[in-house]
Amino acid sequence: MLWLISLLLLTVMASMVRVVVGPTRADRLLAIQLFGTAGTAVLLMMAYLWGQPALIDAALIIALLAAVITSALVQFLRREHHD
Amino acid sequence: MIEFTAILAWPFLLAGAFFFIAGTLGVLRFPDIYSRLHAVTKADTLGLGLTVIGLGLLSGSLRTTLLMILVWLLVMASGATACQLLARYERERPQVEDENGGR
Amino acid sequence: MAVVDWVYDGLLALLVLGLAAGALYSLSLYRAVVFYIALGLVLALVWARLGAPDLALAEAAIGAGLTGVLLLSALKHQPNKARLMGWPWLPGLTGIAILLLLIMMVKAVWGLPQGMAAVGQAALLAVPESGVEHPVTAVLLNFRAWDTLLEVLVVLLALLALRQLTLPDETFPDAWPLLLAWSRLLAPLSLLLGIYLLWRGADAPGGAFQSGALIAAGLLMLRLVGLSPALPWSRFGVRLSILIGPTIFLLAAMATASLGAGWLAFPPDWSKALILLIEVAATTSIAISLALLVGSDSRELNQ
Amino acid sequence: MTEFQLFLGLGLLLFLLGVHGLVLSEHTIRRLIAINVSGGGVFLVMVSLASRGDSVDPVMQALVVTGLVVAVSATAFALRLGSALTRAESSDREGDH
Repeated sequence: MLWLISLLLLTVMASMVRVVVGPTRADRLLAIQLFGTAGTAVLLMMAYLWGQPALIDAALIIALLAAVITSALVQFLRREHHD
Repeated sequence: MIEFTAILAWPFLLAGAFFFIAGTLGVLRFPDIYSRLHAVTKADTLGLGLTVIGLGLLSGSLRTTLLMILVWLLVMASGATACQLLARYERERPQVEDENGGR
Repeated sequence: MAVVDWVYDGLLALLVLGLAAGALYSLSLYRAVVFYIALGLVLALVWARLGAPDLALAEAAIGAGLTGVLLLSALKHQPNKARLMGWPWLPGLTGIAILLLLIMMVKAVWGLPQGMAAVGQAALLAVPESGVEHPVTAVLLNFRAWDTLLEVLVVLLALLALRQLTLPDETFPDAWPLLLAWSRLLAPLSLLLGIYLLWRGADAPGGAFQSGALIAAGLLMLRLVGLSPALPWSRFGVRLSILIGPTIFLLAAMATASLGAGWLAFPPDWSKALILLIEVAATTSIAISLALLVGSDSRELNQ
Repeated sequence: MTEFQLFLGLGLLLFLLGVHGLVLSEHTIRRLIAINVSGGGVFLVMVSLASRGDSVDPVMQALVVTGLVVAVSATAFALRLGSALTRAESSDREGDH
């Protein structure tokens, strides 16, 4: 199980390249979405591995707030073009 | 019985990890933003779903499994919505700033 | 420790360092903010790794979520390319100073003995008398309730200080139908999850701060898409909900001081009810205050 | 070296990286990010010190939870102060012309 978690962390690390390279703002935000999904999976695995059910709640919060951040950012970016 | 579900669980977990890798490869290799959106929001969501099934089989507790399925539903909805929102933002964005540092 | 532990811890550490470097040294400000949000997410994983699920919850809600929205909202009026300090010798010089500091600090902490500090052990032993079962909640709202009271006051103070500034008028473009529908779903969900965390806080990780931050995120979401009206300071209900947390906390402190054993020393029979009351009031105040701190404009705070 | 020392060292490094970034940047948002990064380093040091024993020290955890809330309040206020300053400066400049 720990190897699987390490593998997921590795994919997260690889996708950091996309944040650096871009090229568009949406690309960088996409990386956050990916971080959120992979982070959720890692937390769920940790919750099982160490018998910590509270980490499932943390995964739930991360999933929720990744959604809030994406939506908020779209509004902020549109505001910039707006005026 | 428990051993049986454990054996059943591992293929799901491995398949989940495979889809996460596929999603990341897509993000790194696909040529434009729309296909990259596709890669993250579909492949990774599927990967999470398979992981949830695997962990649910391993844990064998109904409450935990239901909570994890809730997480998955939320990520699924969030992925689909984020994909649409970002794609629409990208389409409607004034294209001028592409060249001169509007990023 | 097995090899896999090292691989896994090492990957986490590398991720933290890489994301921190990205947040600090990226040339584009937007990129720096995105890196910072990702750093918050990974720190939540680190807290989970170190066995502190309360912190994982708090970091996910506050460190990554609210701070992220806050930094993104501030990007508007800023020039995008922010240059680093121009003096050529500065990076190297500070680098050397930092390295020396690192050596000194490592020397200071490396030899610390294993095992938990005496305060922590005492706190763990006293948990059954506190009225709640979860040690962190017991520390926050019983043993060191003073800290928490002052902390609620710090949030209030930040909000009062914000009122002294002239804030800009924020207008957002009309939200797309999909975004509207999504936030109609997301905001109640964050309220629900917030209440769930508050309720869990008595015997499992969770509690007033995490819950307040989540509810604040839901309020902000409604605000950004234009679904919720402004929360002006002039309205009585808004002021009441901001002040109710500190007020009830202070009243409890005064009541325990004059009737009981001393400031915020709860009598065991009452402690559960008192803690619950304080937590609900504090959550309300923290939620509204954080939402206003992160997303308010002149219509809300300047009038 | 144990895992506790690994994360302790990581926390120290993160704190000092933040300080380095703080010294080098002259932009309000960057400075705030730097302060928050070093804050994260401090929290990491505290939590790894708390996890020395068999279970995690609840007092340290409670301190870090309050620390997170204080950090976000202070950051919010500082950020608003910074953008108010930027606005005031730009309106001053417009007044000169």
